[in-house]
Amino acid sequence: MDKIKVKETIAKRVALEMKDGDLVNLGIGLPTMVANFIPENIHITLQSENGFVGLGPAPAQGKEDKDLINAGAQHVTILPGGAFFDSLTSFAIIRGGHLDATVLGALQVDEKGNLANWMIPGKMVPGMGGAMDLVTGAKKVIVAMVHTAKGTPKILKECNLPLTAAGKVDLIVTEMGVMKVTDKGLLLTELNSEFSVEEIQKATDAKLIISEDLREMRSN
Amino acid sequence: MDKIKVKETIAKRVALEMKDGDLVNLGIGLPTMVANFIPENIHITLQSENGFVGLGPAPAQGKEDKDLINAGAQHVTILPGGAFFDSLTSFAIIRGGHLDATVLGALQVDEKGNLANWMIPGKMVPGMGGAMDLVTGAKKVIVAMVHTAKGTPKILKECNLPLTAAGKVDLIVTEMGVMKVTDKGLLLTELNSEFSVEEIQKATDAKLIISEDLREMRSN
Amino acid sequence: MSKIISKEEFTDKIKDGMTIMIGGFLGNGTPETLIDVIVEKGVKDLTIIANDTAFVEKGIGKLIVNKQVKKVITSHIGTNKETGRQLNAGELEVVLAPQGTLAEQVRAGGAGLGGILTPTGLGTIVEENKQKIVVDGKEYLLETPLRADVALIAGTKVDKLGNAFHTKSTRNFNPLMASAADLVVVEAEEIVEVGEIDPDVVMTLGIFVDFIVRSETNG
Amino acid sequence: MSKIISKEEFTDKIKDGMTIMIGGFLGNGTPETLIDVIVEKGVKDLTIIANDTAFVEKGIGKLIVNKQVKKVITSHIGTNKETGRQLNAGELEVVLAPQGTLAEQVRAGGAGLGGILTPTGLGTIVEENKQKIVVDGKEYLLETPLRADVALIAGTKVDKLGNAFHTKSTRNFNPLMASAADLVVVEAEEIVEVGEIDPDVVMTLGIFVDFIVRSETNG
Repeated sequence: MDKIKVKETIAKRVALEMKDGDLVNLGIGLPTMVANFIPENIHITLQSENGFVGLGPAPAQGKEDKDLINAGAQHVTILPGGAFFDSLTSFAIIRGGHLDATVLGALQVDEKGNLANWMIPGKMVPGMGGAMDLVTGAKKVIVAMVHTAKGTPKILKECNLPLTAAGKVDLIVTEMGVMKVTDKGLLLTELNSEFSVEEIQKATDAKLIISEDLREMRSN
Repeated sequence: MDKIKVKETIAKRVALEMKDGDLVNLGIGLPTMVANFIPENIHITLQSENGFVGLGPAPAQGKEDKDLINAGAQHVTILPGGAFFDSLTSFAIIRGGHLDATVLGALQVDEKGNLANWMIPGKMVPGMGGAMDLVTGAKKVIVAMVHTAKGTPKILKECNLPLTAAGKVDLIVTEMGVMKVTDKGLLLTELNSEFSVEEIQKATDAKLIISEDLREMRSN
Repeated sequence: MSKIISKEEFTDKIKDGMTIMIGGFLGNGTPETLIDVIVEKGVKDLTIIANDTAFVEKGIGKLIVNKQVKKVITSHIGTNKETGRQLNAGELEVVLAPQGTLAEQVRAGGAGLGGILTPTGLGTIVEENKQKIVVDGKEYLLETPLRADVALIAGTKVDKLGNAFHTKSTRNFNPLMASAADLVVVEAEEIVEVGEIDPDVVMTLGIFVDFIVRSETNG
Repeated sequence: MSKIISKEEFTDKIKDGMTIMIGGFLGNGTPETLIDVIVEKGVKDLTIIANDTAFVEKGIGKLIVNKQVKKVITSHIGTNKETGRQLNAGELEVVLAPQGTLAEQVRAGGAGLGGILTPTGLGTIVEENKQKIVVDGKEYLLETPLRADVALIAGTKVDKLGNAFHTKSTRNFNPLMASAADLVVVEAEEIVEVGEIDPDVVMTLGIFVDFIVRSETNG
């Protein structure tokens, strides 16, 4: 799969997790692509942690509003029925359990549902931004990412980078498959037919539990 | 002095404590009257704890707005430059030290600056409403009240009713005089010329320290 | 799926023993129609969380007079003599909280906080049975979150998604309570189309609101 | 007494070593003109409290690039590579806080709270050196208030008393920071007469604002 196909595969599968009426926060990058693949009969509301709900698509070129950006500093729009608020209210929504789901990328994620996505000590320290609150507060935490970092597993028995939150991840979606975080470990519930169980296990440091109902990775 | 004169004497004297630019909360009843006596060259802004600054006078009859009351459920107005907010912000202002002064009545006040004004156990329990926050948060706490309860002292060595706040009162203004709460006790700084030092002390349970600069109680 | 429901549909949602937050300050910005429905239905043993118990014939006061309330968490009951009578007669449990503390507790419940530290109430009976915590050499009381089964709020102008604008002094506890309950019903003085309220001036977020009932009172 | 001052008068208020809160989110809703004045004056050893350090050529980023900052308390520095460089070189102290925690800390500073209890950061390095408090069987981190000598905020429309309206996503930290500093200066895109902003839509209260400076940037 080429890079674009990989990302689309992941975004399409994550989109299927959305239920009608959900309030959702999508992280910068790949997670943002999820919005493009929401089924037509499903209406979700997107939250932008810099201060609004009703996040809409990018404006047409030349129609950018200098006073309206998303959390990635991109010019965006607000849909009818949306509302603006301050950062305090934004994180009351996030921390208070009002988000049905949050979708983020990861540097590492492990079989206990631990997530690391905000720093590599001594190398790269972007900061956690809103990620710690999002992962702590959202009802469902979905990690959407490429399965490995150029071959190096990112899905581990135990994260060794500083955590974003402990034990909060519910679901991991990669181009290879879908893994659910359970008390017993990571349950592989869907597998992309381009890969074998052996291949996905090889690309994964944690031991995968193979679901008895293992099915082909869905895209619609 | 008749009742109206007593109240006016107190309200006029309290008004002299206000400085230009002050943000002030006036309690229900007598304290509200202070607004009528603010010197012309002094501009203060009044806060209403139910949710606005810029509290104005009562509207003309027939001009009442059902959506605009003060904390005593009376119809009022808002002055230009005022602003409405929710109860959270209202008490952030109050608790956060943004009020220059608060003026309240008391059931009892004592020489340590303790105030009791919200309940008489077994008899009357109106509740503290916003009083505890006001007394805790305002930069200056002024008790404005009739000196005694029908002859029974209200200014005590020690309050025996449940406290509104401990050690927060700065100044006590009654129709008899003005008393400052100091580390050493209550300092009588001004005396209404209609009363003698003996009379005010007799009406007061706490021992008054008579200021070396004791002056006549001011009214303008 | 419209959020607008009838009074009858609203009736079905209120059950004996529920904990209900009700917006308003001395009856200003209070959902009078919703309260009337509850009075009519006559559900019992309610726990009410509200700034005050308003007046005998207005707002939350009507629920007290009708003896539907077993417990009230509030900052002030002095304007409703029936609340005081029931308290003294042992018929009603009253938990009094400083108004600013009550606002913080409701917000904490809606914002996922475990509590807040306030200096208000130190040295008074409010501190009884509460944890004291020292920060930077100063003592504070730990006040814990409040949540409810239902929040009933009043909106001046409400769009069909539940985004509400509260005019003047009617805002008070309404936006806070909308964030802190499992079910949120807004009584709308005026219902408008989605998009008719400027997104900059929405005060209660539609994302918090489950149902909208048209107000039948006016003032 | 007008609150409107010139850039020159503003310059005099900023001194070496001050702690300054600056509103904005990645440069959106940031007082660019005030920042430019500080860059020009060249004061040193500032502690900056802000959501992020924006970009090398925009917002707070300019103060970092000009090496005027000794410490920054923020949630994100990833968009400004110079912040990361100075951090790794030991030239700049960076205290990272979760964005929601940072907002609560600023608000606590302005609202007279001793702190708030949040679940965010539990089980991560954010919990280091912090008190853990159990409420109702759940663990929380105690996060303490932040205050500043000066808060610099940006307003879309500001009346002469300092009441400010912040449009769209420019609101972010601005109203919070205005409550939590000894001196508050708002940079106004447009200055209007008192009364021209509807009291229902004032977002930053004029009672918090000491001075108004006219913005010279646009976008």
